[in-house]
Amino acid sequence: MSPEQQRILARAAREVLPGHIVNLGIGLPTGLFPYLGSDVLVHSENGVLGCSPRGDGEPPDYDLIDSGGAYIGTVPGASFFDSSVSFAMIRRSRVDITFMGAFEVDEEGNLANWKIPGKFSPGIGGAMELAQKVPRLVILCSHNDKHGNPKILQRCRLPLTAPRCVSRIITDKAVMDVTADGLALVDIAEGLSVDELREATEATLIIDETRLGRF
Amino acid sequence: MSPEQQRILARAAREVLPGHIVNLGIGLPTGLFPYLGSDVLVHSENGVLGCSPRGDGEPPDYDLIDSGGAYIGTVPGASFFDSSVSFAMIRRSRVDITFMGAFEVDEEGNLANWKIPGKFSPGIGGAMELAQKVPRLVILCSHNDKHGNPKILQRCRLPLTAPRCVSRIITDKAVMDVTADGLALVDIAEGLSVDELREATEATLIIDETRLGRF
Amino acid sequence: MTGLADKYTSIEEAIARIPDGATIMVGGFGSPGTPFALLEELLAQGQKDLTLIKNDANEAGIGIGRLIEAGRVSRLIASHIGLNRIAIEQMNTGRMEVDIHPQGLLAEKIRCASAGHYGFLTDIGLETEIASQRQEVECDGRTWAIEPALYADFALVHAEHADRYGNLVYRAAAINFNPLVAMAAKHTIAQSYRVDEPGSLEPEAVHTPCAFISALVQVPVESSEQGWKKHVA
Amino acid sequence: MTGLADKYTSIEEAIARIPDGATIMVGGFGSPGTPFALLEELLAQGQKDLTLIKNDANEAGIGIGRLIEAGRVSRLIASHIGLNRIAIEQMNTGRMEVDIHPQGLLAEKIRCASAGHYGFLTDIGLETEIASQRQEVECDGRTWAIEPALYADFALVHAEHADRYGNLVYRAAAINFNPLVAMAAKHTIAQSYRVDEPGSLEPEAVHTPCAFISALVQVPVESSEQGWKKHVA
Repeated sequence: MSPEQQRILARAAREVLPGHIVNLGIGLPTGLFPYLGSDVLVHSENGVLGCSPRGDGEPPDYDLIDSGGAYIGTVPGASFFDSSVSFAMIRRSRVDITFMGAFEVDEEGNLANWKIPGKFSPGIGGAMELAQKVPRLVILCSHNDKHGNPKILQRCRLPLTAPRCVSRIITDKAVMDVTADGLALVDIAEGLSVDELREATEATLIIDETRLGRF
Repeated sequence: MSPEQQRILARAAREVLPGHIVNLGIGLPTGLFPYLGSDVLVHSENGVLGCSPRGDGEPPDYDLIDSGGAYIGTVPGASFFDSSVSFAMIRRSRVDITFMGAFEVDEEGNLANWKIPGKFSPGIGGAMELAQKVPRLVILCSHNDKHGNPKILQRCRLPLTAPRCVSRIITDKAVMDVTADGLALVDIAEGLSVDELREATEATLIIDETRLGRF
Repeated sequence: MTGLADKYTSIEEAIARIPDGATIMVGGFGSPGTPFALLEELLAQGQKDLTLIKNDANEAGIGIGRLIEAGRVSRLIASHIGLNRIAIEQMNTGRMEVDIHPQGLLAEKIRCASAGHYGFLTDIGLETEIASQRQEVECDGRTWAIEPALYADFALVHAEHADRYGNLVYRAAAINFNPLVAMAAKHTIAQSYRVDEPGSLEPEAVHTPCAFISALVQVPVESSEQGWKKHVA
Repeated sequence: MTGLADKYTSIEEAIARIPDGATIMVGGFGSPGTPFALLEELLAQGQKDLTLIKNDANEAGIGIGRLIEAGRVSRLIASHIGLNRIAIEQMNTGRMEVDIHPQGLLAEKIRCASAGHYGFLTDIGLETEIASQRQEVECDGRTWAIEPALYADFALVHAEHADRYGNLVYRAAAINFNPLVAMAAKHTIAQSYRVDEPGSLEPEAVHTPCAFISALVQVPVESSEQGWKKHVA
């Protein structure tokens, strides 16, 4: 894992409060596991509440994976249930917070992370319902794609996962909140200037330099 | 229990085949319990598959009643489940046969057994869905009400439980099948003449005296 | 947000969250599964103008029957109230409004709320008296009745065994509507005869995962005795 | 109608009931809960032109992946097929028709069939690309998408433990879609590692009551090894 990713995860872990039920999307969000405290339960769409990472050297339980397909373990107080109950939990907002990756996020909090027409369309999975119904959706992604293009846009161009669903975006460069007025900068990465950040971002950022945190 | 009721029950028991899943309505149908073989499972709407009568002198299990409120027992292979699963069983016709009482039944197989406007309307319970969805609905009732009025009618006058739902009617006087042409007499009670039966019945009966059984 | 085990609380505190005018789902089919202790506390605390959603009205003198007799229930949504003559009397005199649904549709309307949908499309009850009360829609050339989901502010449920996070296991025919109402209401208050540490329940045997539970109280087995003894069967 | 325990049969006999052109729901989320032995028998017997309904396409070389590679699947209804490159290839070349639904809606569409309804009304996916494919209806001043139930001729499920009547208990994350498809299909064929006499399962712990099972076969634990070993994670 790169230092940038570790920075994102360390910052993201502060979003999770005691008693929270947390869903970790495939990819970077799954890396949050070791950062979480013990008084949270991790939900997985395939029907597990109370996921834990598999212990070092433990043999896999072949009946026990998370929604990304990784063999996992469980904590005391875990439960297993069918997929309809799992999504009842999601649709009735019993999952308090979810972390997801993104292809694109925009100033309105619209999210695109499931399809690139003509190039990538493996399916939707649980993303659409998690994005639409979990009260707090935090996006964890690189600020720019591998070609350096901004991922934080004025308006998403790819098919949406859900409209107006994102609460907060945490990238290697910044922490931003979706507000009624647009994207408000909360924290900026150590060593980065506000101008450099603006340069790397398509979306207009609302910036109050007197209240800016570093991470 | 009166000899007429015993006659109805003994005849009704012949409707149940090995492997059947059976639902017994409140009242007379519950009396079928001792007549059933061991290779059937009795379903109760409140969430039991595999009901048995409570053993003589056994203390009641306070968590275990049938849908009529009687304390019951269970057979090996029984299962307990929630009310939505119980009615999924009914609506998808996994319950093979159900027995119910009736206020009125008619030539089309319409059934009225839940409401007498202004006099009796305690609710619907599971009757509507059982009547509409169980493949074989057998009505067990007295042929006439306590004033001697016929209950087997040309057309039901009371609010329907379900239209065109009855397969067979077993009374103290006759066994009748609902057919495309109307009510066909199958069996007639010992000692009763066809004319006496016609007299006691409002519905027109299709009668082939050469093929009539006695019970 | 408080800790996972902090929902384990006193019965007074749990029931005090319910205001006048609340809509409350209640588990149980007849006596089994009825949360008698929670209902007694609700009676004692005095909340009024309640809308109750339960399969039945229990019987006169027990369970929600006692709330009805005390004049605290302005509306009851149920499937069958035939075992409670006082509920029938209040319905007939207009003292209490009563909405009756077929039992399986009542279960589905509650379950539909747990899934977060608006409603479902059914053919149950077409060509009967209940059809006239429902919006209909045409799909694939047939007519279907729209049954809206039933949502509620609170649910009261009875479990046999729980852990301190609020994972619940029910027993025998006391399951009935309990897992459904537990998932459908905004705040679910559970009573359990036994409450143990997390890890004491088989994860596959949990009927209601703790995510759906807002408050959990332990009650003595004797708290159900009143219901058992008066039950007519 | 045969006896209650007569559904316990051989895998050859159970799968031989499936004709060409059948619509088959398959339990499992990834490898856990996938009925590998039943799928191998289906591959061996040669039924073709199948419509499969499963959360995913397993992975290349295992489970329904093998039926897809053998050209036996003309249509797949799923939520995500990203772990099976051959399924994606067949989708892209048009060899296999693929319908994608959000995972929770897929689960609900299947559950809705188990309840015997036409469909349900949801707000999931409004204002997204999937909205254009759905009939909508106005209720209480808001727009809702109609999601029709998904029915099927057959379901194939994997259980950990069963009794001879076909009562099923699943294990851990192998529960997933199994109880849903088991109740939704017209004929459900179950495989189980362990099959015991009726009475050997706790009645409250049964996930799928035997009323929903048409055929039951016992399979060795080793029959899943192929899936386990090839699973990428």
